[in-house]
Amino acid sequence: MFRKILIANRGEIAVRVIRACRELGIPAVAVFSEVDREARHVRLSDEAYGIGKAPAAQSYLNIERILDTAERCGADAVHPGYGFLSENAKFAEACADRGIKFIGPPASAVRAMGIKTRAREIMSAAGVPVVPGALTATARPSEAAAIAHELGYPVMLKAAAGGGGKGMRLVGGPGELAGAWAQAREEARKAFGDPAVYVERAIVRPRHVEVQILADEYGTTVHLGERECSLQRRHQKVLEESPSPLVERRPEIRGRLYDAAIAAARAVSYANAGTIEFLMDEEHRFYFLEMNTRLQVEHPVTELVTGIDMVRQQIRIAAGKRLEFSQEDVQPRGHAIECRIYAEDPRLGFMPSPGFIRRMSMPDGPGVRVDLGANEGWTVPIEYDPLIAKLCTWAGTRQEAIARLRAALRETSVEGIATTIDLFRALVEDAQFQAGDVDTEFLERELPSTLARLPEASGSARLAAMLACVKWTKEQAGSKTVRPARAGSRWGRVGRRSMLGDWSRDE
Amino acid sequence: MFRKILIANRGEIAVRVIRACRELGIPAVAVFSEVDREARHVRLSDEAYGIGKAPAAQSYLNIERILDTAERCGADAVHPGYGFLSENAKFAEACADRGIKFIGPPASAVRAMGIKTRAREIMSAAGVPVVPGALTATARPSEAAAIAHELGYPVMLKAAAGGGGKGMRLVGGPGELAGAWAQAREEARKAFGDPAVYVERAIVRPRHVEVQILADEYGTTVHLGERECSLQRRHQKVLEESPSPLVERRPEIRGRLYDAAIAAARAVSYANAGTIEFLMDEEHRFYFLEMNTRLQVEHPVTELVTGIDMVRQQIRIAAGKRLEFSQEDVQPRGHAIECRIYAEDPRLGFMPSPGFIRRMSMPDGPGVRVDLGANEGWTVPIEYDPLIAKLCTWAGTRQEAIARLRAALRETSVEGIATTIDLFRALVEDAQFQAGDVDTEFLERELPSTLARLPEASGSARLAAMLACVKWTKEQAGSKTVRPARAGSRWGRVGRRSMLGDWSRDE
Amino acid sequence: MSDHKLVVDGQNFSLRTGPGVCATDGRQVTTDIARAGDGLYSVIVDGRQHFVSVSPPCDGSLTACTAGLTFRIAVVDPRQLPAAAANAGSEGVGQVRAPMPGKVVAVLVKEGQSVKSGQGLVVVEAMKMQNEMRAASGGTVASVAVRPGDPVAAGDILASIA
Amino acid sequence: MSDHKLVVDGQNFSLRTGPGVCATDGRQVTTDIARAGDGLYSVIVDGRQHFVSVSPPCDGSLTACTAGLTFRIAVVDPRQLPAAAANAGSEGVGQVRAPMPGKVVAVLVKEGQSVKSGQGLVVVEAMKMQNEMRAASGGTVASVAVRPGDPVAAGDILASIA
Repeated sequence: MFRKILIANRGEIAVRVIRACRELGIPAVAVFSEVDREARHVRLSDEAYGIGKAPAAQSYLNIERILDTAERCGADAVHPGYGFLSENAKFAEACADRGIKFIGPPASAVRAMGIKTRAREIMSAAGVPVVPGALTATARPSEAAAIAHELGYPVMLKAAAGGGGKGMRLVGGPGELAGAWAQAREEARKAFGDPAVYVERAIVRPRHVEVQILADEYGTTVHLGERECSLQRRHQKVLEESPSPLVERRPEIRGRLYDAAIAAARAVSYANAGTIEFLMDEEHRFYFLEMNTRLQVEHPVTELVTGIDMVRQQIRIAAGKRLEFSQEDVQPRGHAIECRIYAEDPRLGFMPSPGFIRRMSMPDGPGVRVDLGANEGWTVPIEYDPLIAKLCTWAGTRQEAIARLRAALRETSVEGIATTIDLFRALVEDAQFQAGDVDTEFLERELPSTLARLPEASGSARLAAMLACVKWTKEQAGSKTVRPARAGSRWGRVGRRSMLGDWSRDE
Repeated sequence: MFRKILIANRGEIAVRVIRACRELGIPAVAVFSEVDREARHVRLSDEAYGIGKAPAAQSYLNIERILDTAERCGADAVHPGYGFLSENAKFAEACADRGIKFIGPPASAVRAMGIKTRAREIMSAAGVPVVPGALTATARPSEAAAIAHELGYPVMLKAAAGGGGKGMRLVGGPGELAGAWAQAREEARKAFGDPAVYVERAIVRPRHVEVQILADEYGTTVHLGERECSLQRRHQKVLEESPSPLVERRPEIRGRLYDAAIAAARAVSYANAGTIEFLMDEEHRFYFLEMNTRLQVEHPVTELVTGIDMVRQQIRIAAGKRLEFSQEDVQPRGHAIECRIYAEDPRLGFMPSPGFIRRMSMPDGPGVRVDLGANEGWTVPIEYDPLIAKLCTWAGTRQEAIARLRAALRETSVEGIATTIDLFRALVEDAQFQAGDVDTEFLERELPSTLARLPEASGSARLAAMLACVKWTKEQAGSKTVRPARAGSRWGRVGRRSMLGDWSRDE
Repeated sequence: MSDHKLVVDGQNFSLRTGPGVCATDGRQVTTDIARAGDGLYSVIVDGRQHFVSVSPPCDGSLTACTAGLTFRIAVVDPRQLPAAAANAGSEGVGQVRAPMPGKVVAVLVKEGQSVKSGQGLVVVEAMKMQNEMRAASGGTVASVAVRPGDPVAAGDILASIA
Repeated sequence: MSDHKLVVDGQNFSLRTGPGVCATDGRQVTTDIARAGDGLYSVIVDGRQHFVSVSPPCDGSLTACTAGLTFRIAVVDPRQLPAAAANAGSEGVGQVRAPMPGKVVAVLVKEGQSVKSGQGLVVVEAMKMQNEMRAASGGTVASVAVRPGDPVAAGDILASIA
C-alpha cells in the first residue's frame, strides 16, 4: 500500500479522499491555494502545503508545483479527485515520470476517451450503441449539411475535443446550420484550442443514465449499477439517484446497459473507477455519450446502495491489488438521492453566489449522508466551482428516500450566500420529479413553476420572524455600528443578464 | 395514520423521533423545560411548547402537563423516547384514558417486564433461560444465604423492582451476605420505593448481547438481529455494535438466541419495538437479563445493518398497521458501531461535565451517522442525562468499521466541556477491543491502560499549538478583558472523590 | 406599546408590540422573546416556540430564517418613512450593479454610447462562469464605473444608463 | 525576537519568536500565523499547515485543539513568573473545589470537625449522578463554603481543610 497520498484537489472531494486514505491508514496530504488556507479540506488533512495563488492555473492546475510538493513530503501517490487535473493525460504521465502513482486509469484510456470522435469510433467498434451521426469531425459546412440531411433534423453539433456543454449547438433546421456551425467551432477553439466539430442526431427530451464501473489492473471489470442524472442546468448535473427510476420501470433495459458499459471499459483496457454515460431517448433506446475517466461527483449514491467504498477501491486498485469482490457480490439495496448544494441562486438563473457563510447547519441522523466542503465562518472563493456540499439520503424505496430528503432539507440552511437548497425544497414537491419522470431539459424548462412549489409559511412563523427582526433592530440601535452583510448579496439589483461563458469541464 | 405526534422527551432521541414523524408526513411537537428552550430538539421540531421547570419531575415526568399540551395542540399520539416516561405503565394508561395513542407496547407488557422477579417467572415458564437463582424475592437474610449456598458463590443480589444497576450487590462469599443484603434493600427502597431483593448466581466476566424485536398488534413478531453492548461503565452502555463479534465467532448460538427472544416477546403478547437483553457467560451460555419495553439508545446500529427505520416502524405499528416485511426480508449487511458521546470526563471516573459548548464539530461523509442532541453555543444542562451525541460508523466488515470510526473520531471535537471522545480514540487502538474480546467489566478494569493508548502528538502539531497560544495571549493583552471559559472546567482541582448515587433508569 | 411597520417579502404589515404581547391584523397574541446567540432568537407566540436566525441587512432588508423558511423583512423606522420611500423609488432605475462578487473581464460599452434594452454592458466572472450584465431599458450610457480586471463586490455599481 | 516560556501538558518549553520564524529546542523553523476566526488560527510551520482552535483559560491554562489532539498550554508571562510559581504552589492544597457545575445535595461535615484523608465532605449532584467530594488529606475543616441546595459552578470552593 502507499506510504502517503497527496490529494491534488480541494473542497468536498478532497475531504472525501482524505477520509478514504485515513481509513486505509495512509496519511493524507492536502494542498491549497492562497484563498484556501482556511478551507475545510485543509483543516481535515493530516498535512497541508500551500501551492500558489488563487487562480487555478497558478495552483491546482500547476503540475510541477504539485509534484514538487508530493516529492518533498514523501507522497508516493496522487489522487486527482474530479475536475482540475483528473482527466489530464499529461498529468498522469508526469506522475509516472516522477515515480509517483496516479490514482486513476492509464493515460492511454484518459486520452482515448478525451477526444469525443475517437471515443465514438472505439465504442462503435466495440458494439456499444452511439448516437447516430458522424464518427469524425466535418471540415466544411456543406459536409455537415449533408450529414444533417441524412440524419434528419434536429441535429446536434459537438466539439470533438469537448465536453461540459462547450462547443455544442442544437440545430433545428437547415437554415440554422451554417451559423451554428461557425459558432460551435469558435467556442470549441476558445475552450479546447481545437475547432473540430462533428454532427450527431439530436435526442429529444433525453434522459441521462450512466453506469459506474470498477476495474482492477488485471482485467477484472465489474459494474456497480446505474445512476440517473437527468436533472441538469447548463448541461451540469444538479440531482442524481441510484437506481434510475426509468430503468426500474423498464428492467429489461438493465442487462444490456450493463453489458454495454463493461464492453466500453474493456475496449480501452480500463482500470480504476470510471463512468460510462448514456443518453436515453423517448423509446428507451440508449446511446453512448461519453466516458468519465475519474471519480464522479455523484459517486455517493452508488456507495449508499451498494455499500462499496469507491475511493477505497480506487486506492487499492492503484496499489496493484485485485478487486476484493466479484460481480455477484454487488447487491444494491434501497434507493439513494444526491443533491448538489451549489453557491448559486436558482432564482437568478443559477447566478454564482460566492461569499461569506455567516451560519450553516446540515442535517444528520438515519439515512442522511452529507459531504461538506465548506465551513461556517468561511468565505466561498470566487475562483472555483460552486459546489459547497452534497446532501444524500438513502431509504428502502425511492418514495421514502424523497420523504427523507424533504425532511433533511428542512434542517439544511446556509446563511450569507444564495444556494440551491430552495430549489431542492421545491423539487421534492414536484409531481413529475416524484414520478421519476424528468429529462435533461426539465429543470430549465420547468424552473419557474417548480420554484413556485416552495412550501408556504405559517402565519405564526412569519410573526415570529417579524418579532425577531424588530428585536434585532432595537439591539442594533443600542449598539453603535450596524455592519452590513459581508458579501454575497442575493438581493443586489441588476438589469437583465444572461449566462455567457460556461463551466469548464469538471462535471 | 396519526394527525400529530407529541414527543415526550428531549435531546438526541427527541430529534430522532421528530425526523421519523416528518418523513411520514406527520407534524412533530416538541416539549421543553425552562432550561431547554434553545435545545436542539426544540429548534428542529415543527411546534414546541414549554412544560415547566428544569427538574424532570416538574416537566418531562409531568404526565398531566404533557397530556394537556398534547390535547391543546391536537396531537393524537405520544412517543416517549427512552428514559423518562417510556417504561411507565401509568403513563401508557393515562394516554389511553385521554384517547391519545401511546407509541409503545401495551401497558400490561410494560408492567410484567418492569418487575424483575415477575419477568424471570414468565421467561422461565416460556422456556427462556434465566440466570440460575431465585424466582421470587427473599424476605429474610437467612433465606438468601440458603439460596446463595445452593447456587455457589459469587452471587448477585438484585432489586425486584429494579434496573439500571440500582439495588445491586455482588457477594463474593457467605461473610459478605448479610451486609450486602441490607445495603441492597436500602438502595432498592430509595430508588424504587420497594426494598424487595432476590438472589442470582453471579456471571463472571459476562458479555451483554441483546436481540431487537419488532411486533405488530396482530401477533406478527420478527427479530432484527443482535447487538453487543459489553462496553459499559456503572452498568451503563458506552459503545455498542451489531452484529456481536462473539456471536459472529460462534454462529451456532445465533438461532437459539433469536428463538429465545421471539419466545420472550410472545410470552407477554408484546407489540411495538422491544429488546431482550441477555448475559453470556464464558462458556457462551446465555441467560435472560431483562426486557426493555421501548426504543433503545443503540437502535441506530441495527438500523445501519438492516436498513430498517425502527422509529418509522414503531409509529406504523402504533397506528394499527401490519408489519410491512417478514423475517426473511431482514437481511443484515456489514457491521455498525455506536459511540455514546457523553458530557463526562473519563479521566475523572466519568465525572459529569455539563456546561457551555464553545465549539463543536462532528464528522460526516460515507458510512458515518451522527445523532446530535446538542448545538455549538448551547449549555448542556445539569439536570438531565449526559448523552449529547451518538457517533456511528458502518462498513462492510468490523475491521473497516473500526478504521472508519478511528477516522471519524479524528474529526470529532467538542470544546468547552469534557466528553468521552478521547476514550473512544483510545479504545479503537486497544487490541482487546479490536479483537472483539471484551466483557461488561472490561472498561472499568482496563480504563487507565486504555486511556494510555491515546495517539501521540507530533512535534510540529505541538509547536503550532504553542504558537497559536502565544498569538492568542498577545491578542488578549491588546483587548481589555479576558473572559474565562464559561463553565464546565475539566481541570478543576478536586480532592479524591467517588461516585455515590447512580443513574436513574434510562439505559 | 410601540408601533412598527414592516415589509415582509414585499407585503406591508403593521405590528404593535408591548411587554409580553403583540398585535397584528387586529389579533392580539402573547409573546416572549429570548436571545439565544448572535442574531438568534427563541420567539414564543401564543405558547408555541419558533427559533429565528436574523442576518444583517442587504439593500435595507433583514433575512430571517426559521424552520427551513426564509423571510426578507424590512423594519421601517417611522421617522425615516418618507426618505425610505423616496429612496426605494429612485433606486436601481438606471444603475446596473454586480449581483455577486467577481472580477470584471470585459466592458462592452463606452460613456455616451446609446444602448438598447437588453444590450450587454459589462461581463463579470465568478466561479468560472461569465455573466453578462445587460441594460434593463434603452438609453445613453451615463457612466461606466469599472475597468477590465477590477474586482467587484456584490451591489457595486457597474454602469449607469440615463 | 521575543522569548516565551510555555508549559505544555506539564512539560516546560522555551520558544523564541520573530517575524516569520521561531526557534525551540535549538532548532529554527519558518512560521506564518493567520487568524481564521475567534480563537482559530492557521499556523504554517516549515510550509506545513496546522489549524488550531484556542479556548480561553481555565486554571491558568489554555486549551489548544488541532487535528484531533488537545494540548493544555500555559503561556507564562515573564514579568509574573515568581507570582505564578507561588500561586501554583499554594493552590489546591487544602481546598476542595467543585469539579463541575451542579447542586449541593448534602454537606457531611461541620467547621472545626477533624476529618481523615478520603472522608466525604460535600455531595454535589449533576446530570442525575451524585458525586461525593472527599478530603485529599486529613486535617480540620477550616470552613464550609456551601449549603445544601446551593448551585455551584465548576471550580467553586466547597470546603477548606487546614
